[in-house]
Amino acid sequence: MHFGRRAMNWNALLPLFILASSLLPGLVIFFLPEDRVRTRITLNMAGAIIKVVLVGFVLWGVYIGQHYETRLPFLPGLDLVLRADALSILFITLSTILWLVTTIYAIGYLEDSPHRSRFFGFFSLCVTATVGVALAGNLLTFVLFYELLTLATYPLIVHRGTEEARHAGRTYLTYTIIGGALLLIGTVWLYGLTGTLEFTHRGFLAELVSTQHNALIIIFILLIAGLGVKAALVPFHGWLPQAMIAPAPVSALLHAVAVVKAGAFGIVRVVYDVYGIEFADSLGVTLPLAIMAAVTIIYGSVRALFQDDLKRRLAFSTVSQVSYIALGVALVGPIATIGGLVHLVHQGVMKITLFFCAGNLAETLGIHKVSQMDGVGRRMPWTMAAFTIGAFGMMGAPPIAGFVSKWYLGLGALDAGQDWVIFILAGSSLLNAAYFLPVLHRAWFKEAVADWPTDHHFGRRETAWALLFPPLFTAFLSLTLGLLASMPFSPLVWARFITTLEYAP
Amino acid sequence: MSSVFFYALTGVGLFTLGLYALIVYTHLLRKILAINVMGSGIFLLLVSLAARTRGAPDPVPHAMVITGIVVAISATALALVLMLRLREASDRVELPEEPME
Amino acid sequence: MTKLNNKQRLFRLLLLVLLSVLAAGLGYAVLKLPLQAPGLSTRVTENLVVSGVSNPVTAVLLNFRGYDTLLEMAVLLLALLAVWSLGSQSERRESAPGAVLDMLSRLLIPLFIMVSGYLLWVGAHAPGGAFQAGSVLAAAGVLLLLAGWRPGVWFVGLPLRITLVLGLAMFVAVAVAVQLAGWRLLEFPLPVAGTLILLIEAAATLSIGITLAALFFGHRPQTGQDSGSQTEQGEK
Amino acid sequence: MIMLWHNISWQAMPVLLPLVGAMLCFLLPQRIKFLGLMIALAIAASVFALLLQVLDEGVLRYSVGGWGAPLGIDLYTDGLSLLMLLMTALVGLGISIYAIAYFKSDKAVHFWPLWMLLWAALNALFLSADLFNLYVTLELLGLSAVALVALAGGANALGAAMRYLFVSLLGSLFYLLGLALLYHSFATVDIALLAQRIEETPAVWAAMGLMSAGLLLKTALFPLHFWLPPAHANAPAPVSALLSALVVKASFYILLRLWLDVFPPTNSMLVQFLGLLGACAVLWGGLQALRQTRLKMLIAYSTVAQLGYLFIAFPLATGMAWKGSLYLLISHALAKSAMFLAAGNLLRFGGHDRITQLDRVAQRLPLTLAAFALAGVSIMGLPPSGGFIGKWLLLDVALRSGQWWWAVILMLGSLLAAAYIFKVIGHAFTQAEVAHEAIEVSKMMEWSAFLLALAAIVLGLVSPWPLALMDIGSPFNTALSATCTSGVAQ
Repeated sequence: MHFGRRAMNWNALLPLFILASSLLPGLVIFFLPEDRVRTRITLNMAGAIIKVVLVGFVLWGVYIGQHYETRLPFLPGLDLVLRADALSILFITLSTILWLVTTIYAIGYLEDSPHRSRFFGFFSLCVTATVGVALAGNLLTFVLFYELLTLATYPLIVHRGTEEARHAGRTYLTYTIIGGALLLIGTVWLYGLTGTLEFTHRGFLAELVSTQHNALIIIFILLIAGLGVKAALVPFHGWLPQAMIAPAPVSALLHAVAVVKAGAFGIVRVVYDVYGIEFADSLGVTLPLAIMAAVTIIYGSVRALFQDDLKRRLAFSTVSQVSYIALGVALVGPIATIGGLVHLVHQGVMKITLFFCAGNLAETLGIHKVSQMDGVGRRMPWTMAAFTIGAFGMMGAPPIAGFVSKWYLGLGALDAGQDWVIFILAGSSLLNAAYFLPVLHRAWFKEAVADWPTDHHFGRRETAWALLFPPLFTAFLSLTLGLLASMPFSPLVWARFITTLEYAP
Repeated sequence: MSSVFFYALTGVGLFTLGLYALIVYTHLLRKILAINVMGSGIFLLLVSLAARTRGAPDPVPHAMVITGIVVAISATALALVLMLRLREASDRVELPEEPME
Repeated sequence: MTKLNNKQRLFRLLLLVLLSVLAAGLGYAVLKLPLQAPGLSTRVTENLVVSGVSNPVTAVLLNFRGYDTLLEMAVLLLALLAVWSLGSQSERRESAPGAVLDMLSRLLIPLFIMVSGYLLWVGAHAPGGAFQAGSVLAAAGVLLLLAGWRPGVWFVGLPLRITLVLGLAMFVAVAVAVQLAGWRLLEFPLPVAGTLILLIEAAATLSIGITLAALFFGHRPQTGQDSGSQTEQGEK
Repeated sequence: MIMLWHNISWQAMPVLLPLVGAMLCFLLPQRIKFLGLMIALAIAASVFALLLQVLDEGVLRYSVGGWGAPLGIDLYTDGLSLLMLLMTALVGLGISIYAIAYFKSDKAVHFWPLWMLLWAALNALFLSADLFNLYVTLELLGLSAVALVALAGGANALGAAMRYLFVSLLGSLFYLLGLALLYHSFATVDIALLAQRIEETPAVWAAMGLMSAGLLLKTALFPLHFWLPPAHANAPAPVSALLSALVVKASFYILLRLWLDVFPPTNSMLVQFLGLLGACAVLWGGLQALRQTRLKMLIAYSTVAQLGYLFIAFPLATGMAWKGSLYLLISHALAKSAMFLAAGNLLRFGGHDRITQLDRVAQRLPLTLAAFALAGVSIMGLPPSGGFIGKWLLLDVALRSGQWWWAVILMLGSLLAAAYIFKVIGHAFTQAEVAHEAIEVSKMMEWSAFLLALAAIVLGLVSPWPLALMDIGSPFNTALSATCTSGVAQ
């Protein structure tokens, strides 16, 4: 019996370490009693910081052409593969940095609320799963962590334990479990046809005989449906607004880092590294995907217009924004691809800012609805400043990160000869403005109401520093990403680098 | 048709008869008896067919039947006592109609 | 039997038809069996000389297929354990034994015991053996119980339990012993085969007799209950 | 000592040890818990020793008494039987540890001897190569199982036990009649010899029908499952666990042996039919589980559904499919026992098992809840877990051989499983209002449940070992596999 004992050198272990840096603390935290606050914080921060360091190391390594790959035998003929390639680096860096920030935020946000050990335990599992999704080197591994993500996020969504929360949790599961089932079927079927699931640049299906193309199209539909659930593509988006019931850090994580991104990232993987963009195009499956994304973009924005609940408004905005990624992927052309990939990062940074701010308003002043935000800008200037940056970024106003992605998407669309997309982009930008500007107007220019729903005071600061620092940092980030878009190691440069790999020279 | 097969067929008959009784009758004692009738039918079949030899019959089925009988006794004893206890607990000698929620 | 409604009658009719089809099929299968079939009789007779006994059935039971018999002793013990685990009945109506029954039992018990002893011994070379002997012993026990006898207090504790497991214990002991001595599990080397088998059978007879009687009794005998005159009487 | 070590064949030990254990427990009730644990460890050790022996000697055939088939009885150990033994040892150990804390001494006196005999029956069954010997083990198994169910006491348990007894006896009688026909046709009851001598005579078809029917009844394949839920739900927790985890698998194991080795390769009509019944079981069991209001009933119906999966391998019938279904069988054993033990904890703690009122209970016993959840992951077939491996293998075969409808059944089954498992887990997170007067649950009971569940997960990460073990003696590439695959290969 041979169980694949390979020489495990440092490079082969690094991906495992990156996983372990959040998995192990998480497992320990589960068994911590509630009152061991200090230990828990130490574990969380240590894990997050170690992960940042490791990822930084890998980032540099990949840049200078190192190979990081862990293989564990899992099924007959199929290994679990963790590999750090350019694409995974893009996602993993984003999630790692944002996890660090979110951890700080969550620690401040959940101060002396019940079940914190449970919360942070699943919180760490959730990030582990996300990193696993990012590092997955074949579709099987991807599915594994994708399902793990579902299981790890469910307890976070129902954390509050109200009847409403449980209902939201049930909806979330109904969508994601069914999605997972579709994804699994597609994966197994694909394996049956090809005998491999290894992600490879420009795909591994192109050489299949044309009699199997119909099967491949069905599989593509299955996979995209499975991934579309988490990416909240219309009509699979139903769970996302409901999941707003979760605590703010969770929503931040769900929307900016973990769940929706895992879905979007999966779509990128399937189109580029499983089917290969040219082959997918020849199958004629990219245009429907693009249209689906376009519909989602408009639909999400329109629905966002009519939400008074701030978090729900942001949720629908997410539905719309994440589809930019799918759109960029589906438009066959390098420039659009760059736009889509870079948006994966930019949207994350900007959206998490907005959710942090929403959380601050709720925590500090008990504000949940847009209609309650009159004059809040004077009460919490820093928070609202960050919010404003995020909002303008979403609209795509220069020089904020959002502008870069939309710019490339637009150019890409023209380059790919899909001019109609321009109208989609323009329309969605207008809609973005239509649902963000009123908020800003209320916050900055309306008279403040006499008293807020619930007013907590934090001495001279407008709110606890643990709540204030994260949004400021991410807001600053989204500015710099926009201003210094073409510095080395910027997402844009990295996205260009990936694109050169995915398109035949 | 040799007597061997006559007995064997009788065995089959007993088996089916017992099966019928087991299904039809509700009283536990009848069911227990029915099971025993089925068993006897099988034993009859085993030993009768063992006589299809020249000279002494095949001893192996006889041994099997003895083993079978002991098993049958044990099962019957357990069944009877179980029936008594059930009657004490629910003063009824039929099986509960619907599996309870 | 209560009056049947039509539904039940229909059901029974269908069942009857179904079962007769089954019976017909089985009968057909049986009739298609070869008219002549030596089975294993020849092999048994060939190996009889090295089995340690001259009665083929006993040879099969205790030697060739001794493993079955071992497990079967376990089944018997299990039945008793199961019955005892069901707890004791609240109260059982005892009919006072009449003079006739009492007298009869006094006469028959010794006879039964003797017969069972004979059956045990004869089993080696003629029909008979542990199970026949055991059941006769059991009959004696049942008769005693009917006659109102109850085991003595001293007996119902550990001694009774030991008697109950004796058959299985002996079987397992021999099985392991021969293996430790370098033979196979339950392999009876010829010189001692007869003795070993008789040893096992003797133990088995006792256990079977007591077990069956105990099963008839229906629950674990309470220690220190209804002793008195009958106890002594039973003990001679 | 070393000498001894070598001339003892470890094959008989897994049978003899529990027998001795049963007698000791019966004779010395005052030391019963200590004895029970010691014997349980010894049994596990002996199985492990057997594993080592098989790993370095390959398949073992041991003729008891030195006679050899057809005159004597043979013990046969290949990868398949070894896996069943290991599964039994693992689950049995967990249940034993649990039972020490669970049973008060009055019940313990009865539980341990019965459980030891049941364990002996299981091991004997997995080791035997002789159909009549298998009959005896079946009876030993059935009677001890019935007695254990009745141990709970009360009208419900006794009624369920009575029904279970009739079902078990009926199944055995069908099996015995078929066996009689086989013996009188071929003058042997040894599986290997029968496999050589078998011909397609009416008697053989009759035997096939009778034995299959009897064993399917004991395995509670839909629609013959009616007896299972009450019996499994009303028994004491450890008993429910070992019934669902082990006992129903035993009759399936015999069925598998018969169909793989003995019976002539059938036209694929019959196997399709078995697969169909399996599919019905998966769906019906799942729906019923979803409808239940009591936790133990839910788990019992989930067993009905999970047993259905095992039969989907029959129409697929390639080596991989068998391995898949066997993998599901083993991981179900681990997961389901963990679930029943967890349910036992909740029941002991809250005094009831009404699903809608589990909230506070669940929050006070996080470890138990974790056990239930992990077991649930395997039952749902989500990665990484033994259930996932099994499901993957079956899916793969189904789609490769173009029988996509089985794949659909598998997925629907998983979805249903997810539905009824999260129906339970959902309540664990709700803020509890209803307070329960809590009875303390011993750590032993919590940990044994948790470790069993963990084992079901770990099984999903070490698949190369079990899969390699299954190949020892290659029980799966047989006539049945051959014909059916040629039947469906496109």
